[in-house]
Amino acid sequence: MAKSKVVSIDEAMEKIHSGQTLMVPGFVNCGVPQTLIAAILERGYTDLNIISNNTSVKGKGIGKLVHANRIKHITCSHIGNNTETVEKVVAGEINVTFVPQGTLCERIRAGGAGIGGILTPTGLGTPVEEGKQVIEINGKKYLLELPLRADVAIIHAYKADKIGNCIYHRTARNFNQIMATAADFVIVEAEEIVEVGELDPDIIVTPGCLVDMVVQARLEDRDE
Amino acid sequence: MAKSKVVSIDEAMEKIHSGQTLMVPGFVNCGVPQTLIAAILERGYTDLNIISNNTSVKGKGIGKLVHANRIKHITCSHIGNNTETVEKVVAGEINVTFVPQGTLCERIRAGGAGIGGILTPTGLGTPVEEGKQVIEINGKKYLLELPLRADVAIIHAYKADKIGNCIYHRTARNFNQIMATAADFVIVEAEEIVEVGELDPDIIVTPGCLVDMVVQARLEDRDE
Amino acid sequence: MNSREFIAKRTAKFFNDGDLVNLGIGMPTLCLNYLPEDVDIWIQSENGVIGLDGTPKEGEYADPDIVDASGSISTMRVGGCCFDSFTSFGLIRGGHVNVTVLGAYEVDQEGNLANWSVPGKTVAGMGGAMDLVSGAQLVIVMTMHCDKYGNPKILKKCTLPLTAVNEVDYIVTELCVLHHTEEGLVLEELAPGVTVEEVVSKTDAELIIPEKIGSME
Amino acid sequence: MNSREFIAKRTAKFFNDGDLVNLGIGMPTLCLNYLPEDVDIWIQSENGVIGLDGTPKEGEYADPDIVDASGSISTMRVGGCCFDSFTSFGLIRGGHVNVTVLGAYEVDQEGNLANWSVPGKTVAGMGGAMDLVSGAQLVIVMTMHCDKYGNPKILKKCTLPLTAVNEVDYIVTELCVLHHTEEGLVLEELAPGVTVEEVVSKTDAELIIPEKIGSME
Repeated sequence: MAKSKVVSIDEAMEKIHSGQTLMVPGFVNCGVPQTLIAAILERGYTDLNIISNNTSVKGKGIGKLVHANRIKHITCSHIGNNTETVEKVVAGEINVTFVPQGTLCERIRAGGAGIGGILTPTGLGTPVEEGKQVIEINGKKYLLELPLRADVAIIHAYKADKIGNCIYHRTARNFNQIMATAADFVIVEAEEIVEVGELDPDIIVTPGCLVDMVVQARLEDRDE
Repeated sequence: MAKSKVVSIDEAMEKIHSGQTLMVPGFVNCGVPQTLIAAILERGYTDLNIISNNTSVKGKGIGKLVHANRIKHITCSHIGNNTETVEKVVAGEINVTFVPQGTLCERIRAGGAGIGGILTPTGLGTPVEEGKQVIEINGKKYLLELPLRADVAIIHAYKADKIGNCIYHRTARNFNQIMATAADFVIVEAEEIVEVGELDPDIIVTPGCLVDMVVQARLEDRDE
Repeated sequence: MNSREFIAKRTAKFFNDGDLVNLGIGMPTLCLNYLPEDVDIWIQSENGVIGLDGTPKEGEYADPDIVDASGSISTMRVGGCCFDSFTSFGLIRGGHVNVTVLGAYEVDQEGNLANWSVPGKTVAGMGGAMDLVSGAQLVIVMTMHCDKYGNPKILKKCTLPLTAVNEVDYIVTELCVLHHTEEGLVLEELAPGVTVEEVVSKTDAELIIPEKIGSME
Repeated sequence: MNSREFIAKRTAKFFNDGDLVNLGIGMPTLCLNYLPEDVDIWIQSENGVIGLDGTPKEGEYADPDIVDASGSISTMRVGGCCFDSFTSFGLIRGGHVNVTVLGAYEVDQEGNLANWSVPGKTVAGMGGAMDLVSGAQLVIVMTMHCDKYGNPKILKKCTLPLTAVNEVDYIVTELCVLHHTEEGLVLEELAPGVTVEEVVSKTDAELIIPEKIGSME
């Protein structure tokens, strides 16, 4: 019988350290792993390198890490929804690397799928092109974009079974699935943890083999 | 209200012509669009360029097109399950280009997602490398693999709603989803056609926007 | 009808029945109020959804897991579906989105667009704009013809960091419709009461003036 | 226990509890009969499934939509899941498959494998073998030490078209276990009653013979 991957939040936090690179899903503040972020804050981890699409909104979700000065560098597509992130970036307190959102998706997926790089027209002739190799194929130019990986990915699932098979709810899926493929260690928080077998094999989005630990998400960590 | 895409098999067949490049999903003979293949045979279309993972087994599925000499060229990963395909390839009656299965997936998906090419270590130092650009990144070598597209993709769904949203059953999903993204025209045959709204938005695999026509799959076309 | 609404009404006429459309935040969403009769479109949002259907009505359940491109809670229509960001941008970059409508800081006669960065002023990031502009089949820029100081926004050459090169198809303003072709920017339509001279005087870009110019409605 | 079973039994000892394992068609599937106690593995098949569980038993429903890598109807265990081929090869190529076990036509001291093409004889195609060998964390080749004519299959250099370069980790035969390291092929274990001399005489590859050699069991 397959072993349960369900652990306490304390056990999960042993896998995170200051200075690590973390993948944190979420679009604005939807689909963000609120419980794991609260636990990271509580544990005092700092100097984090964050790979995320954005930084939620001021004081919420990933914005809590911004507010508490736990982030050294962010690789993301957008910070405009969080005025505090913008202030700290302008003040030089957080470094940021902007990546077009679709390219960010491709780079994370490449990191998780053993792809050495992908060619895209997105960003050609823009500041995104700087420092990158341009490859021409049949007269059409493309930027060569390289894979991204992280030490740990923290994931927010709607339901996870005890061996880590996950499903997501509506647009809360966003970056969760690809980030679960591209980190050395994957921690899932689930709104509901169910028995193995309760999820139809055809609707599982993240196979349990990608997941190392499952924790129960806490309702009190969820932003209103 | 959204318009129904459900048509007769005859209407769907108007979109196919001899000499076209067709994407045909299926792994051995699972997940193959049997009804659309039967209709193509009946219509007499020939000189087809097929992009498929393999050619089913002798006399079944894609093997019916092989048997009836309708195929000019196949791009696939494997023909070993169909002795008749092997014979015709050896006899020079069908041309074949072998692509590693994972690379085939990536190339089709690249064709459907606007990716100009992907870098993979698969095939390095093997006959697959011939004629391809080798790109070195941080001392590691990769093959540059280019996108594949087709004129028409014929898809087998478990259920489709009337506007083309599709779900698949178990391992019959295989190449269906990516092929539905990578052709100029997409025809779905569904075991069951349901009303719009009957499929949960979270479990839909192929969004209806990718699908041009939906036809009812016929039980009598299914290989036993 | 104010200028923004006038622009939205004209822009909505570009949509064909069944189109998958991505509308940028702000003015582009106004197009939904002016859909032509018999034109049913599907709204795609880059965060992974087809079939967004506006903010929840009073008393309707507001699901925090259904948000639009600005992160605001939205509803979905029957027949819509959800998927992950990777799939979403596969659709966008693969040319499966029929129309994308965006705002502009600047747009130029070469079809270049700048709408994400004003160095020294904002550091918002490009989000999905670069992907949308380089991936969608039809790229429509909706913008007031001049900025709030009266300076032209339609230029010979953009000065701000670009969103994409040579991707804009149409520019719709309160004065006119411009079509970016291989030959350059063609003045295709004029708003009622607007003259060619007025458009030319308020435009930095060189315009191609055809013999017959349509009327914006 | 015949030679094939003996090889399978030893190979199965490479599996750790919870491993995701891809077993090639034929001899590799025999490993399932020899799983160590307390080791529960998940079978991944490249056509898009985790949790394959053997052929349907008599009277059990045979679902034609659940097939294994040979296309034969199979069953799934509780907790397994299905996905498309693109996702499947993302798992394989992304290093998420812990172990892949395959047969060989030839394998050499540089860790090269040839198992898909014999020019002039077969034109089967490589299927997913190249992806599996270049992507999986641990690559184990199961093979009879010599071919049916008594010729060595473990060579200095493969002569057939390769499946992958420098990817093989272990070779398990009825005579021994060979470990491919940066230094070369190390003779790590001998089958009961087999001598170093016998292995060397039946092997074309150069072997590194350590002072202490384990016993295959």
